[in-house]
Amino acid sequence: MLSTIATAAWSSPTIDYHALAPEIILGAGIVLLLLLDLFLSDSRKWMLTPVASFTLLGAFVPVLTLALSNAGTREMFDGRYVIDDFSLVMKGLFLLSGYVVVLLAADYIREGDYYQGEFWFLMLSSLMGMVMMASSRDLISIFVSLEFLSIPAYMLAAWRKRDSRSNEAGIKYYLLGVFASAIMLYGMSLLYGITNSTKLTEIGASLGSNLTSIRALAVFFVVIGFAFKISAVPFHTWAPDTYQGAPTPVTAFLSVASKAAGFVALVTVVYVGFPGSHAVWQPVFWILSAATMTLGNVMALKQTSIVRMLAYSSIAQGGFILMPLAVAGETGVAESALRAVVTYLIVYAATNLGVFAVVMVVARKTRSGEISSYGGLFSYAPGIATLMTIFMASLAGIPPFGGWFGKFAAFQSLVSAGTTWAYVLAIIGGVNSVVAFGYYGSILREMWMRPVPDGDTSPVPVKSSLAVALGITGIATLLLGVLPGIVIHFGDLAGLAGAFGR
Amino acid sequence: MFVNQFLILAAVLFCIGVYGVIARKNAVLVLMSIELILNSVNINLLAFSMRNGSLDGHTFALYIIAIAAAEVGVGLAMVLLMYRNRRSIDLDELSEMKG
Amino acid sequence: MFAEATETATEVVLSSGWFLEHAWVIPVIPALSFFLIIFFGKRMPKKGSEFGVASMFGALVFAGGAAYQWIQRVNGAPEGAFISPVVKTWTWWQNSGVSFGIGQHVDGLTVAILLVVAFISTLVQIYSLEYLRGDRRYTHFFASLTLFSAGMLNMVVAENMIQLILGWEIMGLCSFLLIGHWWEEGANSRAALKAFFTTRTGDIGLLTGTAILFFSANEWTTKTLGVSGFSIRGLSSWALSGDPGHAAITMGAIALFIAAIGKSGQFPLHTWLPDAMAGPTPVSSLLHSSTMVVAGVFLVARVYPVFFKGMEILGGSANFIVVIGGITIVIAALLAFVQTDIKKVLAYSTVSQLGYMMMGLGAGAWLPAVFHIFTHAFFKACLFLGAGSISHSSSHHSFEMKKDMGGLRKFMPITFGTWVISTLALCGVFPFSGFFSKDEIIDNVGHNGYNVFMYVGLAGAFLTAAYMTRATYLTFFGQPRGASAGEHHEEESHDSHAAHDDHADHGHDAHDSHDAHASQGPHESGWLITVPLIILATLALSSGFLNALPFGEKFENFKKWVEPSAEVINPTGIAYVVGGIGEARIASETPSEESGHSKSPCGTETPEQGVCAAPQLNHAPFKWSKAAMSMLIVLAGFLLSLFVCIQLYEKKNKKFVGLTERNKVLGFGYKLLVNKYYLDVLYEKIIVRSIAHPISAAVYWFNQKVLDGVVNGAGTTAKGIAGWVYRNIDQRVVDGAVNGTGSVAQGAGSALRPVQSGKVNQYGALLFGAAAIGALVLVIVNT
Amino acid sequence: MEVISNHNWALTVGTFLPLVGVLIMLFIPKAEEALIKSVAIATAIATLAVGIYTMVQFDFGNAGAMQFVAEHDWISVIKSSYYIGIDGISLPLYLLSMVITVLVMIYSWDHVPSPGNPKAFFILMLILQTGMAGTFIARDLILFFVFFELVLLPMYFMIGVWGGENRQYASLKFFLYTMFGSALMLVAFLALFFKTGAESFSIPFLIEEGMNISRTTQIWIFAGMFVGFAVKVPMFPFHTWLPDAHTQAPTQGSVILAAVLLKLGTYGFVRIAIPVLPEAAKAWAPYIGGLAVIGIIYGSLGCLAQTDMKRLIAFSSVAHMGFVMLGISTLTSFGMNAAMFGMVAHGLITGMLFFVAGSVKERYHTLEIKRISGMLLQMPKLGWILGFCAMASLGLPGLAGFWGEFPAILSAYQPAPGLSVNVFRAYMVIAAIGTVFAAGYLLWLFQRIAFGEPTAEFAAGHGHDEDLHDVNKFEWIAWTPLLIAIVVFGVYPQLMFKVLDPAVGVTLKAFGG
Repeated sequence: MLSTIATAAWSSPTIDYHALAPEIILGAGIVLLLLLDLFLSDSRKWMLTPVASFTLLGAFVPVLTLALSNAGTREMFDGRYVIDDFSLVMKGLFLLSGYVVVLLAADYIREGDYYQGEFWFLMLSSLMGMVMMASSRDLISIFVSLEFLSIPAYMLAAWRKRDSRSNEAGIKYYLLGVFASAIMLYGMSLLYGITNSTKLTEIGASLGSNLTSIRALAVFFVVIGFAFKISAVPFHTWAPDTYQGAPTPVTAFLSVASKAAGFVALVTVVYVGFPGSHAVWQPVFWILSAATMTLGNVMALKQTSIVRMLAYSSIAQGGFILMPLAVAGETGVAESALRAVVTYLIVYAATNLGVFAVVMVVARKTRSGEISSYGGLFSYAPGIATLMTIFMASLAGIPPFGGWFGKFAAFQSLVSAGTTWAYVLAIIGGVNSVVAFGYYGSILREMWMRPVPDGDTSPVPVKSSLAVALGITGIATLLLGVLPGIVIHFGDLAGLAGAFGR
Repeated sequence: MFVNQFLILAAVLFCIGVYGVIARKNAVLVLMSIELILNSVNINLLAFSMRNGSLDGHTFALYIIAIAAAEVGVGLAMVLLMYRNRRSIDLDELSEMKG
Repeated sequence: MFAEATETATEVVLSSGWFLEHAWVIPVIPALSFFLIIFFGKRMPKKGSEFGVASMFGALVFAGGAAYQWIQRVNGAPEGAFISPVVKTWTWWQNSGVSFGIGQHVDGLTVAILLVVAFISTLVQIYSLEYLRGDRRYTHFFASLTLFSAGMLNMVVAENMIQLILGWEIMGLCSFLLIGHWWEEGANSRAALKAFFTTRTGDIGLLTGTAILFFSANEWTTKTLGVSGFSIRGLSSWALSGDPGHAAITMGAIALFIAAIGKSGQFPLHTWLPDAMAGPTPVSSLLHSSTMVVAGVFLVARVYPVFFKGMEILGGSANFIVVIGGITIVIAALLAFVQTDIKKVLAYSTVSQLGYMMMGLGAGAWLPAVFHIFTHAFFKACLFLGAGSISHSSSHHSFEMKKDMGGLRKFMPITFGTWVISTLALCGVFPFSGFFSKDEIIDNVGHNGYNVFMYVGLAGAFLTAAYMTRATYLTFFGQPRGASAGEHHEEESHDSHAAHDDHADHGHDAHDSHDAHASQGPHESGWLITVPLIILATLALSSGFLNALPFGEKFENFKKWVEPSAEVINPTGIAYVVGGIGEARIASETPSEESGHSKSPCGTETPEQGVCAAPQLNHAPFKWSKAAMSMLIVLAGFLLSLFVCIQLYEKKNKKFVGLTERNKVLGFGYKLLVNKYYLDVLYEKIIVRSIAHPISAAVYWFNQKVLDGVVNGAGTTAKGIAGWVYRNIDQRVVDGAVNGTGSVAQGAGSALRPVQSGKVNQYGALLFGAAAIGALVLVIVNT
Repeated sequence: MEVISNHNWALTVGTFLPLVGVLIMLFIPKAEEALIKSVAIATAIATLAVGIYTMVQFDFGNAGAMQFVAEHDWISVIKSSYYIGIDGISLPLYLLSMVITVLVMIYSWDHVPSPGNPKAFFILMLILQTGMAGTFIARDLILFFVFFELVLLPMYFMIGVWGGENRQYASLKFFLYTMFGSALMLVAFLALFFKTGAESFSIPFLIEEGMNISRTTQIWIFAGMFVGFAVKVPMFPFHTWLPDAHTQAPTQGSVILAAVLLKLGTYGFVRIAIPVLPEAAKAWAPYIGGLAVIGIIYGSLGCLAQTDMKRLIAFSSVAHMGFVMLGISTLTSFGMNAAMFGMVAHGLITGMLFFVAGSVKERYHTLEIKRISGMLLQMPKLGWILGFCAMASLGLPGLAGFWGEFPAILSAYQPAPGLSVNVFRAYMVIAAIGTVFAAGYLLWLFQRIAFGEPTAEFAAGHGHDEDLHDVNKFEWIAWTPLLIAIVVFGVYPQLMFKVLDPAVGVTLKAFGG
């Protein structure tokens, strides 16, 4: 068998630097941060923040140029690393949400007495992993980028070293994450064994649509790995604890970016890797979706801490995003399902980041994470309260705020499948969207209809960076709701769905 | 060839690892159990790689080993942190947040 | 078929005139003045009453004009021919492409009733100027009164059912306002509520009936006459056209008749009427003479063909209408005996008279019934106003005959005189107006073969005479009692408005004037009251001669002018046709006076060509013998009652004392003397007590307890059910289900929280457990 | 459906003008209350002016046709476009919403309920206005849906913030009910979209295509819409949010809710559900009719059981909308006309009743029927207005209510071909009985509140005298138009039937209507 190695001719891979530009810029930024962190005196550590943010924006520029240069899909390493519209959109999403997270974190980090340098470093590395994930089309690269984005995330969660909760959050996230990826790896190993390849397209080709128990097992385990990332019930258990314990900006980061990354991986694997074996993953996604949104909503109803409630809410949202995947295998649905997922992710990112921005703004004043601390917010901070209202409405899917269109797209692809199961899931989704308002509404109720708990109605100070974050997310949410045409253009990508062409 | 024995071995290791993760309260032991799972994966990969006569398996295994090392590094660091904070590495004590 | 009809027809243009063409203005005048009163009344010197009186007078003039020109129209046409009504419509509303009109349908019946209504209303308003002077809601009163008349007038000119319903309901509303005029007292407003609610219950029939008839008739009427299925003319002709299916027309007629029962206080829905006496006396007089309660009768008379076919009148067997009418006559009349409130006596007498009208209509005696509406209006209005005059000037606003009246003939001669005349009219004594209408009804009922009901009618006549005598006696004869004797007694027996003007804005003068009355004792009322009385009494005496059969044909004007002939006419209905279709020529050649087999096919079989507007009816020839018989009956009732009254109220003190004393002290030899009184005792105890009291008391009990109970009970049970449904179904079940789901979700939340135990191992276990289960399932499925 | 599109800007302006006002108001400091109010009212009046211009330009001779039609791309990916237009059915409701908004705002000038904050209050009302108007002109299902939902939040806050004691429960209930309905409605829309070949959401197109869907499918799709609309109407048994919402809502909220929001549901039936899915409509009609008459009787019984004036009026809405739904369920243009008229009439009358209730509450600080009495003695004008509205509401001929009620009952005698005649005739009789109940509870209410002597606690000289003033300036301004409209439409209904009738005819093409 060594002969095989000997005979394997070496051909140096061609590298498309334009295509790799985002990763390169990001990498450079990471190194730069590391060095600056080493050499700058603490008094001038504040410079790290602008560096981080500009790195992200800088990395976003080539994404744009790539998008505008309609050279179609660029492949590297014989199709194991692909830059197509889909990956570009997702990269853009990651980078921008990363930028917003920087805005959220800026003051938080500067005021917390922890090392700024490593925070930015870790966050950017994690983003790096996500950006790579968007392009990976090979089990190995997917695995690598998954860990690349996860490991720094573990550390970010535990970033407040001396805070036992943060610590707990980190460890739980870490242990379960590793465990999940271990199971996923086992599945991958089986896949490799069956198909004798790690390249998704080849796997897809050789898997075909005929299933054996072992293939099903392999597919299932791989799916589980990502189901963990998107905290789908019953692999969600880490999420609430971690979100609650981790620093708020990190929570925002996890609940938006890393969830999105999980979905990207999932979609990639499913669309490119197992298009044929939808007999396995469709029911799996159906169950996951139903369970996720139901349990997420139901649990959220009982929460008193806003962050924890948001954790469950984001779990539930994950369930909604899963809905279209449960029918993606039906003929002709793949495209609209993909569109729905991407659309929903974009809308969700904008809204949820906005929510966390508000949470941070309010927390700065009330110094409390309890829902009750929002009492009477409208009476003394109408602006903030209105924004929060918009975000909550959007999460609840009420027109004309972004969320409704995300849900609409999801329902649309479900109904377009037209199967009984699809309708049933749609009904479940509908009922859940009503239940969801139970807790979103409870926040609205606090803000509008309840008295101020401690009678302190001094105006809420809003740091400039947070203000910018609020502005961006708020406008985005509104715009996406009123003119969803914009976002759908990004979501309208046939790139991956082509795998279903057969 | 004798792939199956390897696979069975791997499966056994996998199960042991899983058992460890679920049953052990000691953080370090849990870490080790996870390593066990990863190694079972490696065995799988190598076995398949041998059978299929392609190098991807080996490559994959190498990546896994490397990353596993990194993971364990982070993991141990966190456990250390935990020990600093609460003078214990019993996972059951990590239930401040629940519900 | 039009073609044939018209070519053989030689058309003669009927005379018409401005008033006739513009009869629709008559209801409009008071309607407008209603708004004038509402908006400007309070600012006017006479507090708005001038608008009311003026408008009613205007309406009267117009009605008079219309009546005159109608008579011209009739006289201008050959004998026995069909005089087409003057119909006008304007689009009122449209639906599914069809437009429905509002307008006027003027024929003999219309003008007759218009005239009466306008006339009585005018007098009542004049009367009220005095009667309600100083009332705190003087303006409101006149506003409602005017709108009320407007409603009735509109109903009378109505071209179609919807317009008729409009007037009908407006009357209902105003009756509510008027009866409850002194709403400070719960009793009054409850009475108002009861009146509205009872009539409204009848209206279920009106709505349903209209719906049934509309949809059954619309096609035919549109095709044949080019009018909608609401139109009066359309419905009448349709009913006789043979087009309607039996079920449809029967159901429609019954439904409509239920409405009539409610409005006209027929048994068993008459219970609201006596309570309606809670209103001011002018209101009672207007309601009960010519408007509200007559509406039901008018409805039946208006679309008579529908009932004629639907109820199979002249079908040989007794029908719904005639039965109800008969029962009502007797029931009401008996009730009148046990009343001590003079207005209630009159109220029941009204009910009983309405019974006559219904019975007449039910027995095919259309003309006498309508004529009775006409005459009854005058004498009944006169009686009510008389009662009002008494309470106003003598009994200090009490209507209690036994407590507060008696011997008033000396004090108020005019009132007394008019009262007596009207009473005689009511009793149907020759030659008072009642005789010519009521007797005709009875006569024709018998003539048309409803013998049983003829006797009912006679019995009614007997009772009428009796109770009226009793009332008259108690009021005007004997010794003054109570208030009439000038006593002041406790407030509650007062008529409400006196009690209430105390704290009224402009009520003080009024109050003084009342004290004045009381202090100076019983006296004749002012001219504003007496003049209307006199006028009405005159008419009560004379109006009968409009249709006085005994004096031969030239006295049968009312018949000539009002009764539509049963000609087969050109379907266009407007053009008047001489001859044309065979049967019709015969009919027009020999006037159909002498009763017997009908010569026009209308009503009996369906015309091959053309349409009928009215069924062929018979008319009983006048016979003095029959008249004499009924006269005797009336006389009997009168005398008997008088005798009893004297025994009861004049000599009652001596009676027992004398008897017992003589029994004790003297012996057997004085029995004859005793027997004299023994006869009294016999009469009283046996006859009066055993017949009048038990029966009528029983009926009264039945009335108060059962029927009243049903009406009131309906309300209470409805509320009971409502309460239960609301508490149990709405709040528990329906609402509970909703809130339930919410709590279920909440519960599930707390139930699931243990899953989130916070223990890493358990998380791990869950994670892998799920994975394992899933894997297992997949393996099993895929092998 | 033929289409006339000139002045096609009018509708867009009329719909979105309020939002411009909102933008302006956002920059006015909270303290400038008078300014805020005037700006808001000015906006509303301007909007109404546009609406009236629309009416003037409206081609009444052609009321059946879509007019002022405008169409632009919106969400091209899902084939949904910004497609608006107005016809005889929409016009009255479109105007009604504008008029009501103006009047409500004028009323609010000195009636801003606690906890004050007129800025937010007026802004919400303007947003509501946009949502309501938009719903009535939308010709695209998605657009319709967006507007339909747009009214939710403002009303939710109006009830929840400015409402009574139990406001939070009520507002949440209102919201959840409606949201549940609209979720299913959305699914139904989507199903419709795909069953008609996923080509367009435009209603006219769907009307052409809809009848090709297989019967069973239609029935299921209709079911989804039914829930969505029935909740809004509200029909028994989806009505329980209504009494709570009405009772707790501030006067302005109740008025808008009763006058316009309830109509969104019935309008949905008339505009979308029935014309698009004729087969299903036929299949559903008997059940809708049944629920309608149940609603009539049930609502009336509910009224009789109430001790709270406002709650009584709320329940009466259930009964009245029952008549409307009965008319619709006959699927005849006769009944449909009645229903449309009934909607507007109910809007005017019940809106007015809620105004009165609000003023009563403001004066007596209670709505407990048994605590109030003899209002006519203390506040004759208010009392008689209440009486007037009661009469109008119980369907007295000559007032607007009658023309919604009577023809609806009438139409039930002869439902569309294919529907069971006997069933509907039974409905007719029940409905007729319902009118008696209506008379019962309304007069009962009037008698106890207005008649009699004032109760001891409110009798003169018990400290309430300064509160118990009669109708004031703003109330007159706000109410007079409604009162006049009630009389005018009652006396000359042709004014509205003329507009409705042709449009209804077009709507019912599928039934040979």
